[in-house]
Amino acid sequence: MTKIETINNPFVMNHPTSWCPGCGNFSILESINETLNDLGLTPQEVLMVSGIGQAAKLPHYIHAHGLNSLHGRALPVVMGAHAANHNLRIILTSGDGDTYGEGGNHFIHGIRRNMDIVHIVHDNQIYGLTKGQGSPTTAFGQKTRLQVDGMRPDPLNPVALAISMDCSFVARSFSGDPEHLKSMIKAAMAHKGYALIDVLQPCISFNEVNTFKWYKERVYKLDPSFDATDRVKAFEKALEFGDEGIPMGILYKNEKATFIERIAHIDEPLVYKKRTPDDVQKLLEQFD
Amino acid sequence: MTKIETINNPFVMNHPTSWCPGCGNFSILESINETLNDLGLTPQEVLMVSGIGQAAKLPHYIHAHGLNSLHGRALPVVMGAHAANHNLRIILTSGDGDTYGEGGNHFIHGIRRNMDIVHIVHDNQIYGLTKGQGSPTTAFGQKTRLQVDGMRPDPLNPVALAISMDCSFVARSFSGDPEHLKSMIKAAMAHKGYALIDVLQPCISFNEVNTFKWYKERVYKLDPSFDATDRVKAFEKALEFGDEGIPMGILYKNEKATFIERIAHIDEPLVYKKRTPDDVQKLLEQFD
Amino acid sequence: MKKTIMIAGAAGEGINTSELFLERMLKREGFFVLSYKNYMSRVRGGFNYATITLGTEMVNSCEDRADIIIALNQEALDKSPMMLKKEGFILASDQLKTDAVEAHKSILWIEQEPLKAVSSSKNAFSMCAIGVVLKKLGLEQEALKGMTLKKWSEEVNQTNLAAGTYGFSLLESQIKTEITHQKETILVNGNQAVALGAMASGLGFYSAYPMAPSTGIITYLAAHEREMGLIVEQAEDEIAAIMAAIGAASNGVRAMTGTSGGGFALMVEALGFAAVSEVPLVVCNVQRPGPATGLPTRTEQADLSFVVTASQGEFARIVLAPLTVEDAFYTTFRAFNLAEKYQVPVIILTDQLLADSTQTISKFKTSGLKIERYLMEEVQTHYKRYDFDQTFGGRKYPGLDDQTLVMTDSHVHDEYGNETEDEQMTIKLKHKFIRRIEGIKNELNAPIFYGSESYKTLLICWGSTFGALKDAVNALNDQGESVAMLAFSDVFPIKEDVLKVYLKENVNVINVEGNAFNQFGKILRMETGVTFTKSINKYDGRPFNASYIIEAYRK
Amino acid sequence: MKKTIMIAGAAGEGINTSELFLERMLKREGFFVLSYKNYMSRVRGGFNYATITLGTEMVNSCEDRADIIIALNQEALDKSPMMLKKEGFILASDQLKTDAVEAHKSILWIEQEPLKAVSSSKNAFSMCAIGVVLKKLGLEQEALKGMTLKKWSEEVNQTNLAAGTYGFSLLESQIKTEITHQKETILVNGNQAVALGAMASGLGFYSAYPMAPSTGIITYLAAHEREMGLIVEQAEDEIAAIMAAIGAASNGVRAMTGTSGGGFALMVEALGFAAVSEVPLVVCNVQRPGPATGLPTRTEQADLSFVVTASQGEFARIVLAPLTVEDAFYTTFRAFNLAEKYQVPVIILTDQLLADSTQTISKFKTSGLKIERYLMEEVQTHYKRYDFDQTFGGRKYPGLDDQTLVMTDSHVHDEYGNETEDEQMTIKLKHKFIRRIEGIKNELNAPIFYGSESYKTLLICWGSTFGALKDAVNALNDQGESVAMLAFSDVFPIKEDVLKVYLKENVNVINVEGNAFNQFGKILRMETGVTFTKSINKYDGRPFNASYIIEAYRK
Ligand SMILES: Cc1ncc(C[n+]2csc(CCOP(=O)(O)OP(=O)(O)O)c2C)c(N)n1
Ligand SMILES: Cc1ncc(C[n+]2csc(CCOP(=O)(O)OP(=O)(O)O)c2C)c(N)n1
Ligand code: SF4
Ligand code: SF4
Ligand SMILES: [Mg+2]
Ligand SMILES: [Mg+2]
Repeated sequence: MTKIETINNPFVMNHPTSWCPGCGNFSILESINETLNDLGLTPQEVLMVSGIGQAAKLPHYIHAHGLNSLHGRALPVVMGAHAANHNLRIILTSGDGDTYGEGGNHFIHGIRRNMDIVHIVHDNQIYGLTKGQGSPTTAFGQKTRLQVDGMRPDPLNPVALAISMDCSFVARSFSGDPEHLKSMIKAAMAHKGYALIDVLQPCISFNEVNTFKWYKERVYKLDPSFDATDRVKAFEKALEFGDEGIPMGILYKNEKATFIERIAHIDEPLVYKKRTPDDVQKLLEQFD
Repeated sequence: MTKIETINNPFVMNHPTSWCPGCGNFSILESINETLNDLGLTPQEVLMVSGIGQAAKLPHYIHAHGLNSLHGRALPVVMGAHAANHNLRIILTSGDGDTYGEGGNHFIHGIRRNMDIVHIVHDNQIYGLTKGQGSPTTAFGQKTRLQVDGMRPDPLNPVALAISMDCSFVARSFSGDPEHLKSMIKAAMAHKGYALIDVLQPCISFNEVNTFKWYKERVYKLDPSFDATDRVKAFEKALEFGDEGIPMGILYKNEKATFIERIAHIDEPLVYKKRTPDDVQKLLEQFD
Repeated sequence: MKKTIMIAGAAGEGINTSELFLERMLKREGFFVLSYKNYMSRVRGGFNYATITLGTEMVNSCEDRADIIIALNQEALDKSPMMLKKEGFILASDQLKTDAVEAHKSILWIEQEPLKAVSSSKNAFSMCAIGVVLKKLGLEQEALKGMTLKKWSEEVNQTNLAAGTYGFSLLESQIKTEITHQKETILVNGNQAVALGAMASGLGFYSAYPMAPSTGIITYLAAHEREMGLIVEQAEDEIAAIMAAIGAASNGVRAMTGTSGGGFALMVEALGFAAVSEVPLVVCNVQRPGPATGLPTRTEQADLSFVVTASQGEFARIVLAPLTVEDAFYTTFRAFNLAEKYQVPVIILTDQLLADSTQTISKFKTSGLKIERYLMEEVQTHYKRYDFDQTFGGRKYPGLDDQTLVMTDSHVHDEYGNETEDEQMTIKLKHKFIRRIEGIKNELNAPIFYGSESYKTLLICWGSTFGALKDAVNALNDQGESVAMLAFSDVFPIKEDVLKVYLKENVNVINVEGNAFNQFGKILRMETGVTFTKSINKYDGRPFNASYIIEAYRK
Repeated sequence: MKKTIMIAGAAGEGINTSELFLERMLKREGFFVLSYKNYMSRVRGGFNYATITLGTEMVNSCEDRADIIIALNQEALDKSPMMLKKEGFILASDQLKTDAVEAHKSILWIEQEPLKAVSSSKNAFSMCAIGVVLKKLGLEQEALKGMTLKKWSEEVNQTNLAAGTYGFSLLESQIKTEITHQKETILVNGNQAVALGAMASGLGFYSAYPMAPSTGIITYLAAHEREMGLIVEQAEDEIAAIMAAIGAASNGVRAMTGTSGGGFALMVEALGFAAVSEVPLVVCNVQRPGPATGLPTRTEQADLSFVVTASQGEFARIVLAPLTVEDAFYTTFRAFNLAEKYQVPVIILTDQLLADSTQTISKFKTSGLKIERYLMEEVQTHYKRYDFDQTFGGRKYPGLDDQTLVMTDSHVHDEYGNETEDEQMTIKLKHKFIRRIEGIKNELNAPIFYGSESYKTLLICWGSTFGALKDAVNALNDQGESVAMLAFSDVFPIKEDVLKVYLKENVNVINVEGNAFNQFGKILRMETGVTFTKSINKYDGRPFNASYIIEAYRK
């Protein structure tokens, strides 16, 4: 990223963030900004949606339409927004707690609908905004500000879960490798259907285990020969996490009809349809 | 099942049910009754918990402790009950809509805790009590009373999902094969940890596709040589559903520390611990 | 003339079909009807019944005793005498005849053998009974034509018709009732009226999770999704349902969700989100008795206090409780304009009584209705989505023009939607909400006054209690009392002086509500200071009827 | 004597540690302190401050202007003059010295060079400032010993202490304040007091989902889980949190959940479940400003109307709003006994002010407290879990004996817990709830009266507004007014005659609440018919203080 690109990028906002200096969130924000600009989109074509959390503040920091909703509820709000106007390019950007914790039910059922959106999860394996409780992805036994004796439940593996739900695009990236991250966002934007990118993101304030260094030492790029269309192989790969290495890249891809394509009668976005009270007259005849 | 067994079984209740004659629920009820009796348990040792739905009425039809909670919320209520008194044998019995729909978030996070309970899902692939809407397991394209043009989202595969969450015991059975079902319940009761049994159950009133015959023609028992400890193989097997056949049996098993075992300081059930107001005096010294 | 026909039996024995045929035939012959379903929360079995009350004028409320009962099984037969009017009679199969009941004079036994000879229908008895009823009411045989369903085969329809014709022949011909044919009427239930009102108002998106007694709304909308160009989505839970509606509404589409108490409870956080993000949202709560699972298929008016204050913090909202099936259409229509004008959540509060009441009413007039959107048309380079000076209107959504950017936010925010913790903005937001509430109070409909102008007693009701109370007021005044009623469809917010013009010295004020806690009475006391001298309540899960009110009044 | 010290800067600059050290040292020296955190919803940066108000008697409320401000950065320094009392002074690093501020007489510049020479601590400035403050307040150097944390290394503690000692040497010796040493006091905040009250009452299970400002409760409990033999569980969401608490409570363990507004909203359906299934449940809602996400780390009293009617249908509940940190302990203790006696949900309503206020108070006395369980000890072969005649007590849970079977149910049910749709049972259930409410009304605490016996004005408050109002009442009476106050900790249900004895002719009634909608005032009007002549409100996200109330009173 050079300064010149930033200056000419209409998505870049000069709004101070409330993130901690050095947080992985900055690089995710920049990667989104750049990718959107590279794709030649205008801010008016893009709707940034989030829940609540540190990650979820992102829509306030980017010059586009924004929808900062409730903790855990970004996916259903996206469903309505997408149904209303599928011409908008929707990027959902939120935290691991938001998406997999409070929002877990919407996550699994959101996948089933295959909306044509990009979902970027800032996975810092911790609750940041609430100051350091374990999240669904925090490792078993890891000590936190709340779990002083260590996490008791097993962690959730979001990419394995998504593959089990036959999510149409499942990728993993790392905020510490912006080039890779941008390539994933670009691929997700190009993908027709629900594209999940779980982005490993160090939280310098509350996660002392999963640091930049910890991730850096473990992530590796998937071999170009990796077949992302084989669901079982993808599942097997998705299980890799931790000291055995963390694969980055597109783990799984299965193109199928999108949410809007599954609704046979919808062509132009709902929001453009003209309606009048008289429209119901034809229905009233059936009540004779 | 012979009459004599029924008469001597303390779990059997002579309460009329509100299920439709011919419904698959009856055989699930009987299988539970018999298994509990076969295991030599008394009604006082057993707590039956459910959400809301046709399946969820089951605790009212069995002579044991009962807890008929809210739609979708049986798993968290079980968490509290189990934490309070882990001497009770808890069987959670509820519908597919209840468990995988409204209760989806509790389902994935419940698995992470590995409570030592048996969870029987009456999977009729439909919402019964509310008269025939599609459930999370209803097939894509299937027409229902609500989805008159067919289901639009992809169905959720509960056993694949559970395996992706590393659920410690994942089985499938069929209400039309009570012997198999009983063997699964018995194995689940013997298993230490969270044991999920997804039971295919024809709903004669609202599901015209997944009938007794439909299931009967497709289910087959897993080969005895099947290795249920291989997570990737289990996942692959779990994906089988429909015309290609539906495997029945224990798909996956991974013994690991249970919810209570993970709490190092808990030995006797919480409910038996004596407490007095003076207990906090030692803490007050820290506020000087 | 007012008569009530009851069809009683188990779920799955054809009560619904018989009711449908009968009410349709009666309506087509020019009668006004009002039918109501009284059913248990189960799919088969149990004891259920439908009542059809018919008259030559608009029927306001159902009766709890019938002139004719069609008893479909033994339990129904056993319970029938208690539910029968003095002069009424029961239709039952002769196979239910026992020594105990044989003596009962008011039973007309339908012989199964000859019936079977003319019809092989599994519903032969109920179809035959319909024939008897039609003859009894003095209709022509022609009317039996309504006894068909398109989705059934020609054969089934024929054998049903044969049973009906046989029944029609069983009685001597009866004296014909004089009825003026009602051309412009429709036969519609409360859930359908809400759905139709929403569509008339330009509904584009509806998301919901199934829950009795609100499921009828989504079922009706889904059946017409294609025809009307809607998206109707079954959500994974109620939280998703309301959030999706907010997502659609914030992007310019009129959107709604519907549910019943427990589902509404799950929507409470999102309700506050709609309020603070100023997204016009319409939520229909079809009340059933609580708490918790309560009585899933019964009726009660006990969610009012709850919906009036639901969600943390303070904001403007509107609560509308349609009085009748007809009102449900117009009120729902109005709800969307109000929501979009003030950018507030509007809650429509109906109940199982209204939802499951099918009524003959005037065909909805759409020519006078206008969809008003209160949008800001001009392009804005720095759009003040949350301008603190705007009490209503001025809304833009993404895509309304190709320049403006729109920020929708759930925090306390500045006028642009940026989150803020500033004291002054926090205060300004409150003041905006308070101004909105004042605006809304002045815009909402005043209560309907009905009854004796020289009333000594003023009965106050809200929502679906209207019909029964109206019949009770008529009856009481006929019996020499001097009573009047005030019916509120617009129940919140309430003007402090709303009752002032109606309160006179020596006038007793009685609140009539389908709950035990006098919820609306308390709200009126809170907002107006008026205290009630007496309350008439019903809280057994069953709807009010006129005779119950009259009795309670006299006590 | 009453002085306020303010520590201002960005999140992450050590405000919390300085506050902790200072309040602990002051407390140990025998001062009464009350500290409060005023912080933004972010992890680093922004503008935050803590105030510590100290006195030789119990400190009831914080002041909004300080005698001493420790300014940790430029922004803090710039804002300091506005927050300073007339005679106050500011401590700042000489590196912030500019021409503009140099002239300001009330700033004491701390020179960084000599300080760095004695201490390498990254907190050297704030530690040094603490030393200055202690000297200024006339304490002995000994007091500096409190400037250590066990979790820090010896080295860090030493270098901090060096900075403190250096600061102590900067001023001339000051006149010593006369203080009577308070032996039996503790220094505790509102969240801790709630947690301690719960544990004193025999809490066994606590489940919650993190949410400011309630997180302190679970954090404190989790830290003592092992020691106290509890199970403390972070749930996947608030619905799970409350359902788990119900699951534990229904199996005989005292259980609780805690949250803030948005989380409480998600618990609403379950609240009704606890009620109808008659499971004793305690829920603490630590209020923050709404609607929706609102102001996550600020304070408001705007959830009262909501929690009083939350959930569909009608049932008995209790709402308690502790007045002070001390009261939070005893009220929480009481909550569990009440919940178990009446088998109803009890909601404890605190707020960020109370949660984040650390106060010197008398050590909690546990000797007089008794855990009362109201259980039924006899074995029952057919246990009537829901005996309609039982207003309180009579509860059994699975495992209490080895014979009885217990059915817990969410529907309308018969006395055994079997679901029913019977009219009479439906009515009986309502009547039981109504009897309970009457019982509860008679058992709850009357409001606390304080002030002039010959009052012309009666100020009514609830919950945490108590402290500021008490100080305001004292000040007003000192200034020659005749005012008194009534403080409600037991806010719902309310007896109709609760105000009767306090209302006299020519007495003005003013409600004082931290909200804009006069929520408690409206509840009082609804329940008692009393209307207010004036209201004093605060709704900018910040707490009341005495001077604000006095000013509003005089307006
Ligand atoms: C209903 C509700 N519950 C809880 C919260 C409090 N809360 C805000 S953000 C958050 C978790 C943040 O974690 P994550 O989603 O991982 O985001 P991060 O801050 O780590 O980026 C929680 C629990 C809330 N705002 N709303
Ligand atoms: C919060 C809430 N939402 C909706 C309902 C209505 N409801 C009751 S049961 C049910 C679904 C039943 O389906 P399933 O769980 O599959 O059970 P089945 O009846 O098929 O056995 C629904 C939606 C409810 N009781 N509570
Ligand atoms: S708390 Fe963690 S995730 Fe949040 S901004 Fe700071 S470093 Fe980033
Ligand atoms: S509706 Fe279906 S699932 Fe329910 S009892 Fe009837 S057949 Fe069984
Ligand atoms: Mg996180
Ligand atoms: Mg089902």
